[in-house]
Amino acid sequence: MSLLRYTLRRIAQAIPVLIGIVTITFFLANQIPGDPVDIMLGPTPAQEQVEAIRAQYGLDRPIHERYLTYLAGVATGDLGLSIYYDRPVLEMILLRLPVTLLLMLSAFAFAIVTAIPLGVISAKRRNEPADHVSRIVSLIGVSTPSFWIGLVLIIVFAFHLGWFPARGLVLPWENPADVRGAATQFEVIRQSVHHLFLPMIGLGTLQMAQITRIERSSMVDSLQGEYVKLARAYGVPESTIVRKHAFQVAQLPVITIIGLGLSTALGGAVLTETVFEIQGMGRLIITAINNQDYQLIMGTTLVFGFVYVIGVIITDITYSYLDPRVTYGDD
Amino acid sequence: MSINSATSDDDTPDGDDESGGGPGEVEARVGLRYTLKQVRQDTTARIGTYIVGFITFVAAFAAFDYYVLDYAIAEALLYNPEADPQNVRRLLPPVGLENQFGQGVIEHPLGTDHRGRDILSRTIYGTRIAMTVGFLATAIGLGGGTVIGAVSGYYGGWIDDVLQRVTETIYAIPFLVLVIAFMTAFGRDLTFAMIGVGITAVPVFNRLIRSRVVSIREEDYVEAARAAGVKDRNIIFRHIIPNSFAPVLVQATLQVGVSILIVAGLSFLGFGAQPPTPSWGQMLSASRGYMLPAPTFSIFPGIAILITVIGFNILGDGLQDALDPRINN
Amino acid sequence: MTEVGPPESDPEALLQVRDLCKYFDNESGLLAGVQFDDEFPYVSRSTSDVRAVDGVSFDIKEGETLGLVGESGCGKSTLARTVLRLLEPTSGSVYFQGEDLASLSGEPLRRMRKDMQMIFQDPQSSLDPRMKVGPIVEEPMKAHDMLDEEGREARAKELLEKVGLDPQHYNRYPHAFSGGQRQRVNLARALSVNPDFIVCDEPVSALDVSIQAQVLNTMEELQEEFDLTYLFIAHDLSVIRHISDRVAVMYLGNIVELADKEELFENPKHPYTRALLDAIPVPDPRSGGRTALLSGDVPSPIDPPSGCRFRTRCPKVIQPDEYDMTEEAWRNVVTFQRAVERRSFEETDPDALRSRFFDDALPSGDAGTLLDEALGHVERDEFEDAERILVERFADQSVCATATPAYEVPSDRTDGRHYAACHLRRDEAVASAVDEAAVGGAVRPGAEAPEADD
Amino acid sequence: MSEPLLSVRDLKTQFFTEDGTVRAVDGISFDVHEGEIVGLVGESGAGKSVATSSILRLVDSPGEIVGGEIEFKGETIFGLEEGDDGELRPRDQMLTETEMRKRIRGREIAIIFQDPMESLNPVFTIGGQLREFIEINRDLDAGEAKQEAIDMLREVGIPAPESRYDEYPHQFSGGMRQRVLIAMALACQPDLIIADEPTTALDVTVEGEILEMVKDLQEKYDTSFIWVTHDMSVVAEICDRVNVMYLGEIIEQAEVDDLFYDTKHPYTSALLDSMPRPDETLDELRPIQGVMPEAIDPPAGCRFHSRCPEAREVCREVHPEPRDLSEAGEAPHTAACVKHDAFDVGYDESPPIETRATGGFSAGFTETGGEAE
Repeated sequence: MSLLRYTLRRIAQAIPVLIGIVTITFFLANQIPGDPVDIMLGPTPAQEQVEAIRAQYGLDRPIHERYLTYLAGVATGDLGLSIYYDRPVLEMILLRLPVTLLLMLSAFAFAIVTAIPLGVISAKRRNEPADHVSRIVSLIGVSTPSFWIGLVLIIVFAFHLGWFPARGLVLPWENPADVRGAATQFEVIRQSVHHLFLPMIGLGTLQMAQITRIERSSMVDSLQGEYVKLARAYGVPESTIVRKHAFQVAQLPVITIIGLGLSTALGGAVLTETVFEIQGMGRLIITAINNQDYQLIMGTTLVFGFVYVIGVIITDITYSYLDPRVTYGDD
Repeated sequence: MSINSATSDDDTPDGDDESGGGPGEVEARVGLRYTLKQVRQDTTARIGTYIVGFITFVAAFAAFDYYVLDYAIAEALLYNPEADPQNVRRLLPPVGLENQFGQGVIEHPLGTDHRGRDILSRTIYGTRIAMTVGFLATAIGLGGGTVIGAVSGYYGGWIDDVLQRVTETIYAIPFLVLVIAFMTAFGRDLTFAMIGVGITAVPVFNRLIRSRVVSIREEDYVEAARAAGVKDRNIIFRHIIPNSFAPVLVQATLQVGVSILIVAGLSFLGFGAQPPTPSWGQMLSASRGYMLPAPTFSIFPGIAILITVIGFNILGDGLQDALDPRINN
Repeated sequence: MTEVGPPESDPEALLQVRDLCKYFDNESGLLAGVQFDDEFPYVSRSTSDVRAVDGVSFDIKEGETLGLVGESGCGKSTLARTVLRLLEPTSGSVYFQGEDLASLSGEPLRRMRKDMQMIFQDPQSSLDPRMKVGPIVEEPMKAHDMLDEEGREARAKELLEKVGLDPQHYNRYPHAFSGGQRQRVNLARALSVNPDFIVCDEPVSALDVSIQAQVLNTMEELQEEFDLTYLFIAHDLSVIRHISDRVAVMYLGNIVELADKEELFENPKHPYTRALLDAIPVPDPRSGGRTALLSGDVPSPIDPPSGCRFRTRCPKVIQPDEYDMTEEAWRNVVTFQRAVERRSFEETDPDALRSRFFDDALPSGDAGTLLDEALGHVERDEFEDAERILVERFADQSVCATATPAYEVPSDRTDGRHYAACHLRRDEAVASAVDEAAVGGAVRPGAEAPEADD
Repeated sequence: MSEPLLSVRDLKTQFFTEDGTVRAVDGISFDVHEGEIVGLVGESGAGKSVATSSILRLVDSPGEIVGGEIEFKGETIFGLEEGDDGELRPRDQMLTETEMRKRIRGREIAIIFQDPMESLNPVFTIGGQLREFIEINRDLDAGEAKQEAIDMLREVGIPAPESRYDEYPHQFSGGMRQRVLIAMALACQPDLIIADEPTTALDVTVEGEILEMVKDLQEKYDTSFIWVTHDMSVVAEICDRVNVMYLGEIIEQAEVDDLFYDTKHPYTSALLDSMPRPDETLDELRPIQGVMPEAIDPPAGCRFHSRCPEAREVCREVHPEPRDLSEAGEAPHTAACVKHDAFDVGYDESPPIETRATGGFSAGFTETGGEAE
């Protein structure tokens, strides 16, 4: 099966999950106590005004009808109207999503770049000091709340040392005219990196720790494989064995873990955005909840789910690319 | 959080003490007594046991004081601002340090918060919430996941398909987002935080148990039992569940830590234990406004979370080493 | 196959297997069978059943041992599990004590299991590592409400002694036993409910030779003492020869030959049996080694060859009636055809190939013309076209491809019946279940042979 | 006879486990001459595989070679001497780890492992793996190595080697993978190939094909083999000389015909007697009673005495070193059994002992952990 077919198949398999996400989201949002109309119109609205608004947002129709309408809307890219912002939900999401994606990508980049060497060294030097250090670091990493890391980073590096800004984010592609203190695009990018640094570490530490742990145990297993013995018996230098023979096989579970870690990281993004006051998807969903803007709640929850599913598909495809056996007898 | 479950799924434990393939080693590797013996022998597992034991003791103390004595001990030992509203000392640093609000005092070894409450006592009382939520959420996840995973794995077919699609969907929404949406819908207090976190743990245990059941179902001894005419129910209870015990125990231990982390995050966002009930996440949330003048306010609740979760993680890792899933090889 | 095969249709037989099939769906999951194609209609649903057991029939008489031998992947373990109804058959019947197991399920099936037991290949994994030996042996008795607690314990101890273990070991865990001893525990468990019939799935192949012999001897003693009937599966013909009364040889989901042991070993009638016998190593440096080895891989059970399944590797595949080649010329054609299929040579020069493959005998006439055409394709590096000509015009025209063989031949050595699924036995057969139309159809070129377009 | 290619003297390899020292290989000596196939036969747990990995100095921790000499073509693969402080230390001539890797492993001594499914790396193509080993051990460039790899694949009977070169291990059957491993070994043009139970996992028909092929190729390339197996039939078919191992020791050593027709050690005869025969129907098998004891706690005296039908009191006390029992002019035939007159320890006068051979099945438990829960 070609990679293209595999991709299509994975996407097809994801469709029921996506519909499931819409369903869960819709019914959860419908459980929300209180009426959004109350919030919009204040404590004593006129009856006809209420009905007009309810009709406008389709709240007067039975729930199953609204569900089908919503499902159809999602399929065509219509996520409804945000009551709080008074703008289409999709528009708000498209505004905020790049921020969160940037944060996520940099966090994972940081995690992968640091974790893989750490894990490999740890496995290679098993039970030596380097291994102990790496294991303690990763143990602390998986045991620390990401928002607390954020707070500590702010206290130390922003307030105390003043190296990095404590809040906000600049997108690298923003117009220099809109960014304070930036004349050129390069300076925008520089500012962006500057702003991104602390949140990236805050969000990425957990992933880094998790990837290090799995990389280590996976490399330990791989280094004990028969094929490694064979390579040794044929005089392959130890460094090549680690870098090539053992490494590539060992990355397969790592990829799976990265895919699963997306879920944690997306949740972590909500916290990190709160800590660093970054206006991304995480803040958007909190704002939506605090204002009972349930179209926006549904929209953001949905998009979080979709982003995760797409991430998992991407990791699956990467996996199938690295493991020749997948195209053969998958499932 | 799935990471740990996947670790056991893939049979890639952090095995540290492989015997290296010396010929012909056989050893008794079954039973509860064996588990305890292994835990005693494994240094990591022992340290984990000590930490978890200590935290549990602290939590029990706090619970006793709260439910039985109505904070009598806390008030006797530590200063409570509400008892003396005239003389509130806010945002004091720990003893031995100094900040713009004054000098640390021995009555408040770790300083005071923005309302003048003692940080040490609030951190101690936060343990109660954390442990309760951690254990109960894990229990909910374990219960739900075991039932779904066992049924799904043993019967297979369409039952399996339907159940797996449903849990997959739950899994597809990032945990924290799902719990937030859930709590928005049903209620923002601790009970729903617990249930919500428990629900997110269902897919984790489901996956683990299902994969265990599927692989054990293929084991010859299960087939032998079937061939001998043993009833399905007895096969599940006599063979499958006892043989799934070790990885589930490991996962449950790790999951307690994970649940504590998620609940702390929820409290930080304002979901979960409502003030004035002391919880770590909520303390950290409150500390955000005072990070510049009183940074130590943010430090101690975080360290409490860190130590607690490390305790469970170390215990889980130690158990995993001690009860190597490759025992059947 | 219903007229002659099974070789016996003894209504008294303890077990009668009739036309049993077990196909596995190659893929699993809700959407797993859906394939995406690059061309319209883009999506198709594939059916890629693995035909692990495909139309097997045999009887087992009370008190005998039927040996079932075949290479790995031939479907023998699947057959064992399907006979015991651990797997649900795709079609066919298994009559045991007058009941069709294939139509039973649930509680009635579970009750039947009291009389039929199984012994597994892997002595390690067939005992629950978390159960003591005593409860393991008692478990089947418990399941069938035999005896009371004390009675079961007494019986378990007695059985442990019977199979050659110390009854004191009742309280030990399986890991404390060696492989051979675990297999004895397995025996004790199987015997606990006093069954009539035991399926033994490679019970000694995981054991060291010296231990194999111990366990085999015990199994024979127990058979005598408890009046057991065995279906004994193995890949090792030496073991089969030692333990069996009759032997069935399996290849790619089919039984190709079934006869009394002496008859089968001394007078094999199927080329596959012959090849297997020739391939067994003899522990004797003066035996001269093995001869006439098979070449090529076993075809995929997803799409097995038409007619005789062994024909793609058979050294004696029959010349299609439409040609009139000498035997040597035909053998050369077959060798060449298989070499082309396997792409096992590099040369493309027709003359070189002629001298390499057809040195002693070159086909003439129609066959010669076709061969020249194929050689021409090879010369132009069009291996696929060459392969198509050779396969379609030669291999697929053979009676071996157009008709499924099923013959009963007279026994030389014993009174038993001798079933051989090979068209070479057409003339000596005393009975046959071959579709004569298919055999005849192959004679006339261009005639529609329904099985031939597989 | 000419200088042996490989000479192993009194090799001892031990595993240091929590439960004690496992003496997996306990003082074995044998030679391999140029162009011969030497069998190393024994049941599982006899120490065959440890012996072969010791030759390449690839014993995994916690195992360690603790004594003996291994000489290969005049070079010292392993050898100890007593230092000034009385401690044993590696001799100066002993090859360093780097020299072992660069000069011996693959280049001079290649190995074929038992499990063809696990020995090939699942994520690299067959050709890529083959080419890499050829490049390392033959000093060829990538293009030449690839050509050599394809030629070698054809040589071992892989159909359409050009296209299969780019396929992955999972696309090969077990027999085909084992051919690939044989191609790998031959392609490096070593003087010695260690084949560690290479056909055990295969069907008889495939095994037959592979043995035939190895015999042909061995003649063609004149490579020596150490053929490790538990199967006497394979020994009979392929080996020139045979070493029979029991519990870490070589108990009999002879040319193959002598071993089968002039068997000198009771273990070897018992092994031969216990096998069912494909070519004749035997009424009853004569198994070896009991199981092989653990190498962690071998029996005193002759290690086989606990299962030996010919054991006498003296066997419990005297540990026999192998001795050459051949007549003058015959090929050497050593055996370690005191029943032969050459040992002269009073076997004939010694009373027979009750052994597991007569004690039934109940004996012979592995000793570890039986009572634990």
